[in-house]
Amino acid sequence: MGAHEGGPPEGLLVVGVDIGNSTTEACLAVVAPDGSITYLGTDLTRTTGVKGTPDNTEGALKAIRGALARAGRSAGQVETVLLNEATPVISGLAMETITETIITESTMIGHNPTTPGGEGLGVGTTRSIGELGEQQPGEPVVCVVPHGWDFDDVAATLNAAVAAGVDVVAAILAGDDAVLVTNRLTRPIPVVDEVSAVEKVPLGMLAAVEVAAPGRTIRTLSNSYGLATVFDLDPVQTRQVSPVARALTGNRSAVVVRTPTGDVTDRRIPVGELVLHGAGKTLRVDVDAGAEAIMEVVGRAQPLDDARGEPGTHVGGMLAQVRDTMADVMDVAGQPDVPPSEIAIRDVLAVDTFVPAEVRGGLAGEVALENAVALAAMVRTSRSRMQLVADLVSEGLGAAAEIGGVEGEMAVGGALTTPGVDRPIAVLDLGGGSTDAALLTREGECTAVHVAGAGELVTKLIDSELALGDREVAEGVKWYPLGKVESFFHLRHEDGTVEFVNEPLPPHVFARVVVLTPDGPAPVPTRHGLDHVRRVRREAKRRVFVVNALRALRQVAPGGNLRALEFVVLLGGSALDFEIPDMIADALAPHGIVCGTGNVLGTEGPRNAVASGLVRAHAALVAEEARCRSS
Amino acid sequence: MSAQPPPELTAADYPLSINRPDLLRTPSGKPITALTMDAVVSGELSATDLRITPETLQLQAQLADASGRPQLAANFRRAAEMTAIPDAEVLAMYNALRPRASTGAALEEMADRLERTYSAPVCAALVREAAEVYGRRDLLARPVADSDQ
Amino acid sequence: MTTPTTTAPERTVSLREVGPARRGTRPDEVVIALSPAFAGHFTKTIVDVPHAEVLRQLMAGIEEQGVTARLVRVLDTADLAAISHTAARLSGSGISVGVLSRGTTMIHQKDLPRLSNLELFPQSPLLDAPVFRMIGSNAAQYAKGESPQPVPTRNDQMARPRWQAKAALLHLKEFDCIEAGRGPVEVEAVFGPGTAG
Amino acid sequence: MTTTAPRPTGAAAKQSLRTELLEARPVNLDGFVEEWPEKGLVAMESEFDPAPSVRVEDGRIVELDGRSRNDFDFMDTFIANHAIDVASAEASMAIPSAQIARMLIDPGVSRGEVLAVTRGLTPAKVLDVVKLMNVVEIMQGMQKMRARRTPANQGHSTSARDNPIQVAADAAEGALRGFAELETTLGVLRYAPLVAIALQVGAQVGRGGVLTQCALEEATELELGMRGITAYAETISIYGTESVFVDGDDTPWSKSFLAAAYASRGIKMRFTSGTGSEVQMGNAEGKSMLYLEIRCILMAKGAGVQGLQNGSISCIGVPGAVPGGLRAVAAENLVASMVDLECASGNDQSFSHSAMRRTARAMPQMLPGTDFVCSGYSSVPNADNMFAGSNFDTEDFDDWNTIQRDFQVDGGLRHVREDEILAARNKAARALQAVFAHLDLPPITDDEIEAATYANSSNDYPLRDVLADLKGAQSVMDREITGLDLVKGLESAGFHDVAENLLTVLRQRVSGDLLQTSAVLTADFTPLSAINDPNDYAGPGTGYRLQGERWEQLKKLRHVTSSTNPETEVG
Repeated sequence: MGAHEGGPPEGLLVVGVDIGNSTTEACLAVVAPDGSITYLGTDLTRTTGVKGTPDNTEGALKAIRGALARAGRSAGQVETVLLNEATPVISGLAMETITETIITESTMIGHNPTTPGGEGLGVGTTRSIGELGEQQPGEPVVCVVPHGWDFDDVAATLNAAVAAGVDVVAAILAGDDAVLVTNRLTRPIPVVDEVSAVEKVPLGMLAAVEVAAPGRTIRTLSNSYGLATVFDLDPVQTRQVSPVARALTGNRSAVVVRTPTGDVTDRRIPVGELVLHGAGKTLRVDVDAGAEAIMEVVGRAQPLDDARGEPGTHVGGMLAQVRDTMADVMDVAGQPDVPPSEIAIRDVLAVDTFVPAEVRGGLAGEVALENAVALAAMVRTSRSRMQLVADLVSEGLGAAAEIGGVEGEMAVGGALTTPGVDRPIAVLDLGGGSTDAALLTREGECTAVHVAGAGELVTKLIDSELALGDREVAEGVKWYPLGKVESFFHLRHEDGTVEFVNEPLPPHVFARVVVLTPDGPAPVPTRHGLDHVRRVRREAKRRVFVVNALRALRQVAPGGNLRALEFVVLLGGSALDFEIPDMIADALAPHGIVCGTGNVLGTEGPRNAVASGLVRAHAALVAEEARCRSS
Repeated sequence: MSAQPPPELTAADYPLSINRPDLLRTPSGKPITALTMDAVVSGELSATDLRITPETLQLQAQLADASGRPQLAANFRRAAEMTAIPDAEVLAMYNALRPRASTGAALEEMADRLERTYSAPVCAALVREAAEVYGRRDLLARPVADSDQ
Repeated sequence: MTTPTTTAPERTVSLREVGPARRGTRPDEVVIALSPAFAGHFTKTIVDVPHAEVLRQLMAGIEEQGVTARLVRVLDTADLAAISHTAARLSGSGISVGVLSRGTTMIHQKDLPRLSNLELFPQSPLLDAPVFRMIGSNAAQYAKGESPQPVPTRNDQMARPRWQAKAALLHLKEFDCIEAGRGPVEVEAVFGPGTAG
Repeated sequence: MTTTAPRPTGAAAKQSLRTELLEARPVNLDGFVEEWPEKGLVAMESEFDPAPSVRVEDGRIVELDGRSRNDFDFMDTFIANHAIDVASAEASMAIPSAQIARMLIDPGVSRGEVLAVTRGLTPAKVLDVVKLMNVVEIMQGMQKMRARRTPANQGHSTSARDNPIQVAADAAEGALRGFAELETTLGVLRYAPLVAIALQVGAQVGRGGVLTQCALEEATELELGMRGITAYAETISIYGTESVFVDGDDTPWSKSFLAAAYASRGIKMRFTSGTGSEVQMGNAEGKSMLYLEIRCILMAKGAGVQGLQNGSISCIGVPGAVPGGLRAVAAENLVASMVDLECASGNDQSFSHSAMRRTARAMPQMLPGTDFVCSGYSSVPNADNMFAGSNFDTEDFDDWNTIQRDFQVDGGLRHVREDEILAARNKAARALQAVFAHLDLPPITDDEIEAATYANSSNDYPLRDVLADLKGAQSVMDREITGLDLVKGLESAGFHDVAENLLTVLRQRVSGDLLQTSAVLTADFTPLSAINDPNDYAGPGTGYRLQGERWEQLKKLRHVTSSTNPETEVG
């Protein structure tokens, strides 16, 4: 890599150190008197403490020592350690569910059991199976079977009633017995089962039970006019039941009971206001208005000075906590307190999502996909403690340490070492908590922004939309491609290709949707198919990273015009993702932008940009001085 | 002091760490008294310094013999031989001794290797004895491994 | 609501041999394999769940999923893994459920090593009728290529003092019923009284 | 205490009120079975056990308990080749069993004199001897034959959530209360490196020199030991019949090789066996539980392993259900001691619903004293015990201490004042916090330290980020972290005393002193084993006596009314 073959390069040993939100990276190099650089090695470790605080010292020293050890150099030989000026960034996440589905008077059963029985539509009066014996022939009956009845007994009882002339047209069962019962009936009827709260089904009411053939969906009860026909409704009543029809759309089976005031409603839950200060204005928006409305208001309050949420709501709590955490980490003994006014929410990203939730008033654990808003927020302060970190590093290493440059500028400088790029160049650092952008114009001017929302928000969206309830699994879904284990000897990848294996796959992945981790397939505990999981994963990435890439680049682009950018280099952990770089590149392509994952120094991939940028900036100064001396 | 021939120990020498630290060395030849906190902090010690040496195991075998425990002493002598075998190979050899894991020839090969590569005749004898018993009790690997029926 | 007619007499079952067990060809079948003493020397599990009920619920779980159940009895071993694996290799779908007299149950698949399994329910004292139903249902779902959630296994630290010795005793008795050298036989379940009329 | 439903009461017959009351007693939730000697479902008195015999030709045992060498199974072969002293075998076997039994209880016969006889005995002869002894005689024998003079105890420190902070805090408390060894295991095995580190750090905070182990499959357990993250190993199982041994995928030779492997890395190790395991697995070959266990004990002896964990262990429900079962369990502990092995004597698994039976079960070990009275007293609540529950747990601490005081017996534990316990728990959590930070492992928060200080069970701790912890655990293995790294982390964070304690424990593996029979480390880091602390019991007034400073310690309880001022309590 260096020009000095055959002997140790001459010049001074410098280390660039980038303290990022999650990783600390070091770049070790020799800078010759003429400013030429020989790179000796890099290292990477986890950042200790919040970026920009004295706790960073430990991680910084570790990365420096790691790079020295790899290059076989000792701390005593180091001339200068160069640190980035990093502003502390803390991000937070919250989610508010903003809709709720309620069934009143046990009007409807629409939980879609996997194995209903029989086929067709049956309309009659609801009667308990225990009372069938007293039932007079003639009137059509929908039989309701409580818990504790054995399937053989149910079938025998129904057959006996039919034989006695009772017109049993359908049945509603508590247990998972529908196929078992219909297989034993002399006269086939539609049967809906697994109605866990069957004792709440109103008796003596007119009810309709519909079951479609396997692979089909119901036609009558999901159609408002079908309901009107079945229950003989007038136009006013038909209007009232239309939410019921909508709620049943797509089901293979359903029950509708006609009760005096039964209803299905989709209620909006007020979850309080978000108050945004910025651009000299104070704007308010209801969180339950949804992401689009929130982002529209955020846009009007740019640049954002601060945001607050309603106390007692998730969003309010999250915003307050992010602020408090920042205040805590900035509170260093012997240093002046940071005024609260400097600790403010500087960006908010709202994303529409949905949360599978049990329906209130449901009889069978019906689940509705309720609307929700996920919010990421970021607090940043201009007050950094990096000089303190530099002093501590200097003390710990026994070498001089200084602030060598500002993060964004250095990142751009490092990114410029990617083969094939030139000014104007923008970098996008895709991190865990925030997405950062910086632009270096042809003229050498640099601007940088941080926007809220990155990898952690993606994980949260995947976790809640797939109802995984397990962050580890959600992380796996985010990071690795999917597959379906079709036998012990083959699995189908998400692109449809089949891979055969020689060693049988482990039993716990048999027949499951899996993520293909480097350690082998790991099961995703979900009832959803591979395609659904894939869609959720890609949508989550799109809604966070593609949206944020555009948002951040617009903020640094001259005049907000993306066409003014030429090269965009992706950096950071999520730039290693197997699909995010392509998704961002696709979104930027229409603007005439070349976009790709960085390859810092031609070897480091999207890593080490800031650390090597620091070395480059330092070398430029050395070269400048050399020129001054010689002239 | 050079460690040959090993001294004749009696039960009164136990514990060696207290009564005879002069006899104890680490695999890199440091005296046990060199295992200090300062040495740890300065990075002079590596994990191998905390391993037991074959010489020390032979001393403990003497103590076991002196206190009437010949089987324990034999175990220590096998262990002394094994200090030379890398961790992974020790586990591999253990696995090879499981029932129906190795053919008679494979066990004989292992015994040879113990003798020739690691100068471990006592361990080799144990393996040969196992091979003989496994042969008699149908515990050698079968030519065609079919666990189906 | 009225209460169900729980006073129906307890169902019984006997197994009628219909010939040597054959390899199935239907991909929509699950083979249930019964141990030597199941519904013969013994009539109920370690916690007195009648074998008739174990079998009915396993079969019902399979039928409810639209899959067919076929029954075999394994005579030459009382080892659950061996019983289950034998059955898996007879099953047209490759899926089997093996059951010991004391209730211990396993779902197996033909391509797995014998000592492995898809789901194992080792704590026989904690298996009741609803669990057997779920086991049947899961086995059928595997046969259909679906991904059932594994049946939740339960644990009870105090099962040891109560059941460990009885389990050993039942195991020994089952061993006594082994007929060495006899291959698996196809059986038909003949259920006795109990169905309300 | 149990989720097991009460027995269904028969429908029809009318019962007396007293019977109803008796039916409701916890003891009736336990299971009991009749014997079936033909199948080995019998404790120790079976006509199907072989008669003792031995025949030596050309310095080789050619007949053992009625079987000639050609018919030996591998247990017979191994025992004949390695366990029995050929030179003295025929002479020892000629001594009538009753006389050997009397030697065991006769204070006038020293432990050494008994060992000179027992080293030549066959399994059937050993059985024949102990069959003559009632439980009081067995206890009397144990009092003399225990290898180490000073009795001790072992604790289990585990967490239902595998929470390392809990394990560290409970290990510190356990060490402070007196456990000389602490053992852990996992729910999620991948957590092992972090939990093993936590156990080691916590133990050295509570009392320097406590030895720790982490029960895992052989490869990982050995690796953690070799790295100095754990100090000893115990879960190396052996069985009394060839078929069950093979079912467990091992042989006496593979296990002997493994025993030497541990010693070659300077790691203390004992085997594990127990009555009931063979019949539980259906292959007792028609022999009594105790006969098969005696074969295990002699196999362990032959392998040259220094000690054995026995006392039925995880199969306690089997001997516990047959007549005379607990007498057999007491006898198996005695046999381990009378062939000169360290005995970690069970009492370590949930055994009974009845508190009275649980206590009684421990008396044959607690009263005479064994090398480790419990090979796992749960020093966490049983709900957190990942060994499926122990016979005693944290709720029983005060009862145990009171029984020690009542009988003036040393069961290895003591009452510790609340302030000392809180200080140790807090320090253990902080020390672990420092080690985690030093090793770049997922951070431990101050909230977690506060929780650890005052917690009872895993439910009292904030939830950990399991994903991050598991990644950290993997990195401990990948980065080849060793005990030395723990020492460095403790030292650099200012926990000098804890660092020194751990370094001293690590130094012990260079000396090999802990490899000798029944070795433990005292609070001043003296290795104490059967060599320098041999059991010298020779009747009343001799041997280990609970007296002096230790007795003063054990007189303390949570509440003792002061005799000088009865309005106050001493403590």
